[in-house]
Amino acid sequence: EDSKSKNEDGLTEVTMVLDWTPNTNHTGLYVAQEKGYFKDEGLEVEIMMPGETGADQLVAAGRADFGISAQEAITEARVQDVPIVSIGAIIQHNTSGFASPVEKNITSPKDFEGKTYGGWGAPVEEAVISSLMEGENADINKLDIVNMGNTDFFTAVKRDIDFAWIYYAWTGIEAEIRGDDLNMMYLTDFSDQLDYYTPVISTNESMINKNPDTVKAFMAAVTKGYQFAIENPDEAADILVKAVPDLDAELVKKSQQWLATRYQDDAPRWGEQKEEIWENYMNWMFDRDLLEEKIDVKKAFTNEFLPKQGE
Amino acid sequence: MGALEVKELSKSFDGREILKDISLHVEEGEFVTILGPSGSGKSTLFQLIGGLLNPDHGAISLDDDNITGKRGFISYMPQQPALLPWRTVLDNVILGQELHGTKDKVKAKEMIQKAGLGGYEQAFPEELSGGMKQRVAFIRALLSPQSLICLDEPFSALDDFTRQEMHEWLLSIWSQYKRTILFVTHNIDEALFLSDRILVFSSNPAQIANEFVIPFSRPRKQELLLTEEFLKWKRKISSTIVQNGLGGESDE
Amino acid sequence: MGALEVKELSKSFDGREILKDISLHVEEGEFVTILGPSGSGKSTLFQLIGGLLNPDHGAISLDDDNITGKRGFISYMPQQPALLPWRTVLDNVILGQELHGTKDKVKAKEMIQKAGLGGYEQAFPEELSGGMKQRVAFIRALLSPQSLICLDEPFSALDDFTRQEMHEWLLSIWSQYKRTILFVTHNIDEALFLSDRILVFSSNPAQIANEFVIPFSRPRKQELLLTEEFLKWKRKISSTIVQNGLGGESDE
Amino acid sequence: MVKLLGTLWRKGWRPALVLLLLLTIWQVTVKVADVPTWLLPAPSVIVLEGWSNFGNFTHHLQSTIGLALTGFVIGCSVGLLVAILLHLLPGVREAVYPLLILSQNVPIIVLAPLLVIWFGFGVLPKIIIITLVCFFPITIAALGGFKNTPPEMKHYMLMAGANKLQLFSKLEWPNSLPALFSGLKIAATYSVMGAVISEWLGAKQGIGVYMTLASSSFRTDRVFVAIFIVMILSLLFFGVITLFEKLLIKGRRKGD
Amino acid sequence: MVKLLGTLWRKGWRPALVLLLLLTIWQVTVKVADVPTWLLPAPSVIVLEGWSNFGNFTHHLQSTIGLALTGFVIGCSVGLLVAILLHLLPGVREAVYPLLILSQNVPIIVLAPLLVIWFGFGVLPKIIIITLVCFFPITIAALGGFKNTPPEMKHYMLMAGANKLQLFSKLEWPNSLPALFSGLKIAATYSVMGAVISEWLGAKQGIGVYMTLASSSFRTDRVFVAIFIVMILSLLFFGVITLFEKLLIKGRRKGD
Ligand SMILES: Nc1ncnc2c1ncn2[C@@H]1O[C@H](COP(=O)(O)OP(=O)(O)OP(=O)(O)O)[C@@H](O)[C@H]1O
Ligand SMILES: Nc1ncnc2c1ncn2[C@@H]1O[C@H](COP(=O)(O)OP(=O)(O)OP(=O)(O)O)[C@@H](O)[C@H]1O
Ligand SMILES: [Mg+2]
Ligand SMILES: [Mg+2]
Repeated sequence: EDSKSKNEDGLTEVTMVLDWTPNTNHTGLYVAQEKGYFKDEGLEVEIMMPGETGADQLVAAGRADFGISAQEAITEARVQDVPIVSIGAIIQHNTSGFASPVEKNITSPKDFEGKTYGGWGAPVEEAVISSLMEGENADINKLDIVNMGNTDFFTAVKRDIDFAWIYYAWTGIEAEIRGDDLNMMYLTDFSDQLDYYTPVISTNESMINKNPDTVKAFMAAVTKGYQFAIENPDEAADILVKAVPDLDAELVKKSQQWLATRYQDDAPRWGEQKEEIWENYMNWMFDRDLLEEKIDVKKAFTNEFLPKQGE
Repeated sequence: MGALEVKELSKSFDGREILKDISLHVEEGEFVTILGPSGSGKSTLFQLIGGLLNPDHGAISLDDDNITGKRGFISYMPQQPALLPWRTVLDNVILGQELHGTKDKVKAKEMIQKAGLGGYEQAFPEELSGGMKQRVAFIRALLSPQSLICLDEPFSALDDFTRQEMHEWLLSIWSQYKRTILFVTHNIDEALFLSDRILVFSSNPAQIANEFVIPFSRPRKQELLLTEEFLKWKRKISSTIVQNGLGGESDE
Repeated sequence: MGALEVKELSKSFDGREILKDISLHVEEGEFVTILGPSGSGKSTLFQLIGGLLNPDHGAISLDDDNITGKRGFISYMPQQPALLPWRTVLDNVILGQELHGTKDKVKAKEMIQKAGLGGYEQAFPEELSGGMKQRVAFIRALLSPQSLICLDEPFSALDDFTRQEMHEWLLSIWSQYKRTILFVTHNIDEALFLSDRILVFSSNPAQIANEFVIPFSRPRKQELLLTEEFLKWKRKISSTIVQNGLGGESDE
Repeated sequence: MVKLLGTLWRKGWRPALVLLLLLTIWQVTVKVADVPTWLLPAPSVIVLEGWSNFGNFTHHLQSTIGLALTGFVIGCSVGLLVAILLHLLPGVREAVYPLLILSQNVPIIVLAPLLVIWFGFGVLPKIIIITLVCFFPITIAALGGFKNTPPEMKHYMLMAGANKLQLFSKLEWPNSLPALFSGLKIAATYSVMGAVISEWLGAKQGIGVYMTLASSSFRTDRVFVAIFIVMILSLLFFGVITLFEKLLIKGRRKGD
Repeated sequence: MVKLLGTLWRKGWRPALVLLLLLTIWQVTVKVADVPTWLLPAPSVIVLEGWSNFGNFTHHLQSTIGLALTGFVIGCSVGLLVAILLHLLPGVREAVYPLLILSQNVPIIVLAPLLVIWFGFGVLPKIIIITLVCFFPITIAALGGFKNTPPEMKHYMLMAGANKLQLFSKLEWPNSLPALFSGLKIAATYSVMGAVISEWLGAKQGIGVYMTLASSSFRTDRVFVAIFIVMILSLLFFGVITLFEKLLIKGRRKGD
């Protein structure tokens, strides 16, 4: 039924493109690779970094079969008829938030007033911050929003910038290692609407239509990979470092420990996504003029390729 | 081989007439010199004969073949030596042959020797003095396969000492090979010493003002220059030039 | 003003001796010509006098001031015209003055006129023929403020027609301004026609082989060239050159 | 002016035709193969988007132009100054020139974060980037031009008693102008690109910002609008420099 | 060979000294001001890290060198071919040359993601990028060299009956060699940077990948190791081309 070609070992070749450089969000993939879960499922997986390209376009264009994406990106992409679909949430809850060195004394959105936020220039940032600030009757106009491009968090807060939006699992842990104390405000602390899935695993519609078995096999292996990472964070970290030796081992290990409990969290199984979360966030974006039109969230994600429980 | 016939040639640049109704012929084996002031259009005439320019009027034929606007039928030595700096003297000298398929290095070396450049075969042009370069360019023209050689003031950069040597040498080579030569110069001595016939150019626009058949017997030796007879001829030609009002205003 | 004294000058390049023990002097207002074959070291001598090169031995003084290795004390006209292509004829001509602070455009225009370049004041060098460029370079040298002018074969690129005009013109200017002139040429006619004194260079290494004091009265006219007397002098100098074995092997 | 337009027309119609041809091929291919807009928008879509959205665009444009111009001017001044210094001090040139060339192998984008650390997020680091991008072609071109002075002219000037300053101002400097202008043309187009790149390091507006936003919201058509604008802008810069060149460089034969 | 080393030493000691001085200043400043390593590592730290980690590095290095070389060779071949074609077909040149220059205003970094989308992750889009980066300086240099043929030489060749091919092969081509080599030198250093940039577009190994990884795990020292390696590599490429130039170009006076 599948149209995917097989190589001489009888394995189906698929490519997986990351959203950034390899990090602990991706551990499950590397575990599945190292432990042979992919091979067991008849897959030969190549894991790629996207560079500047952005995984979503690559996946949509069929240049890669799977990718790492995020709910907001997929929502925006679907508005432009870009045919990508989320097939599994890597982390159940949003672990991102606004971080600042403790010296800056930013403990609530109220404190954003008179400060400088360093972002990457997307309208969604202003929308999120303004919704947080509205909640505390603070004035978004008193916040200076600066685009800091590719500058990393630690560099940015040394200069001009007071707080930035980070993933705690990576940048936050690095701060712990450095002994820099951070004030962290998770988005989930403020609004359920902002508890969207990030990151997620994505594929394109043509894969779903033409090679559903490959997608299923892939997700089966990936699930096992993340399961392993949940149960053996230290060993999983070693696997990631071994696969990508240029990463900082200490950071990976600590980050892995922090994430282990958060991959599945309160979900019935790893990777499960709920329609209401998709619906909520889409509405939130639409209400704030971040979307030109509403999308059919049922087409944006699916749980269909996750292994059945106990499978 | 090498009889040249130029008929009623005219050429203008940007509306300014440079050559007007030039008719001349050079017989096989003849040595004809065109004597004219600077800027009169001598090089332009050569460019027309060489096919680099197209005449406004008139026709050029070589051995009864119409060569108007066709290139490669004459051997040429330009005013500036135009040697290729990345080629040795030897390789420069055979360039004219190379363009037509045949290379004769032995003969080339022989000629280099005769031109007083023995030992410089493997030198590059930048190692030569201005005069030496000009001589190399001259050998290159002589070695080219075409029967008519057009020399555009080839010795103007040489000192008179060497120039005199080269004159004699040129005549000796020419007597051996009997090629047809059309020569351009503004030096009366040179014209008198070398030619069978001299055509004097007027300027603005250039026309042929006078023609002299030079009766000196060949072979000619340097001493000729210092004879009464030579001086008489020189006076004769000079006076024509003065009569024609050439010289002075020619460049205004 | 402008008396030059050169004492036992020697210069070698890469171990090859070019000039050996050259001693000469030029008196105030005198016109001295150095006659020598190509490559004998005439330009090198000028570069030494001009301070562009330093001699291995010997000294140069101008009006009793030692100018060995010092620049800017002579006015100079090079073998190649070396006009600045972005300057008009007028601006080129006053360059030598400009370097020493004074500009006299009126005089410059006058001289341009006299050199037969009237109307070309605002032309750029690329619009001029080779000969015209050389004339501009010559005017530039004449307009420079130094008292000694060194001319390095200034007319070698001119045709004999114009060259003759320039000779007369040069002499007339010189008689008006009485500047000291050191002239380099390989043309015997030119040397004879212009000079008070001729120094003949031998070559390899260059030494002063002969000295002739030329007795022709001034002002000199073109006709002089075609007189018996002139021819006699020419024979005399030619024979010295032949005696000295100059000319022929000079470039090997 | 009429003559200028004539030249433009005479030189321009051929490239314009080829360009039109290329665009047509692109348009037809996209339409026939039914390529989705987010993958490769048709030229018509790009032009339409650019046209209808131009109002939203002007402030980005202004910001980038301002940045590019400032950077260009500073970069060229610095470049010229460096070239002159290196030329007049041959000892320093020998020591520094190879390092200059070496420095060009540091990818600017890698350097950018460091610039931010040292100079913050304001205009300064952006100007520095454009300056870095612009100054090199100018320095190289100017140095080449100075050095390429025909030896016989240099000869004459020295014999005539020109001092170092006169030699430079009257000979080497005017002689280098054609080379300098080629350098300026390169620098002019680089400056636009440099401005766009510098905006990626953090800016509130500018074509670079517009591009990033367009890309992250899957508006490939807008990315192309930005690319087109960058090209047009570069072309304009190039044209202005060429105009200056025409006005300034006299008495030299142009190539055929 | 000994002569070559002599030249290298004679030309090299001054820049080397200045470089050493700069490094020393850097080292001392960092130590005295106690700048943290993640902000700006001291040269000693960088060298140490590079040294001790060299084993992990070789496969990145090999990959980048391979990529740069392939791209360079293809880019130069394409560049030369284009230059020759444009030169021999003046009509085409007039139509295409302005577009070529225009094309240089498309920021490669903007184009790169599109290339990956269109051509996938293989070597192809990377080679295309390096080719794009390399071919332009070659084309421009070669065209300039061809055109710069002294008119009197061209004159002679034509009068002597040289056809277009002979004119090209015996005159214009050898005449363009010095210009061509300057182009090659530029292209050579560009190719290394091009390779690094192309690796940012998705690659499994290479200095670009190493750099990104280092940067995202906050290892500034490793970023600098990568920068240093890129510089050394570019320098090597440059040196090799210069060597070829020395061997190939004869009979022309070198600049002072
Ligand atoms: N391609 C051209 N376009 C316009 N004018 C030209 C061109 N070639 C030559 N001329 C003009 O034609 C005239 C004759 O030039 P030509 O070079 O034939 O003179 P010439 O007799 O060879 O002079 P010389 O002895 O100085 O070499 C000159 O006035 C020159 O300016
Ligand atoms: N800078 C230099 N280095 C080495 N050799 C040189 C240098 N300048 C001149 N020569 C050599 O010195 C000799 C004399 O050269 P110079 O230019 O002085 O001759 P010249 O008498 O002016 O000849 P011409 O009449 O051809 O101009 C030549 O053999 C030349 O090769
Ligand atoms: Mg001529
Ligand atoms: Mg000389």
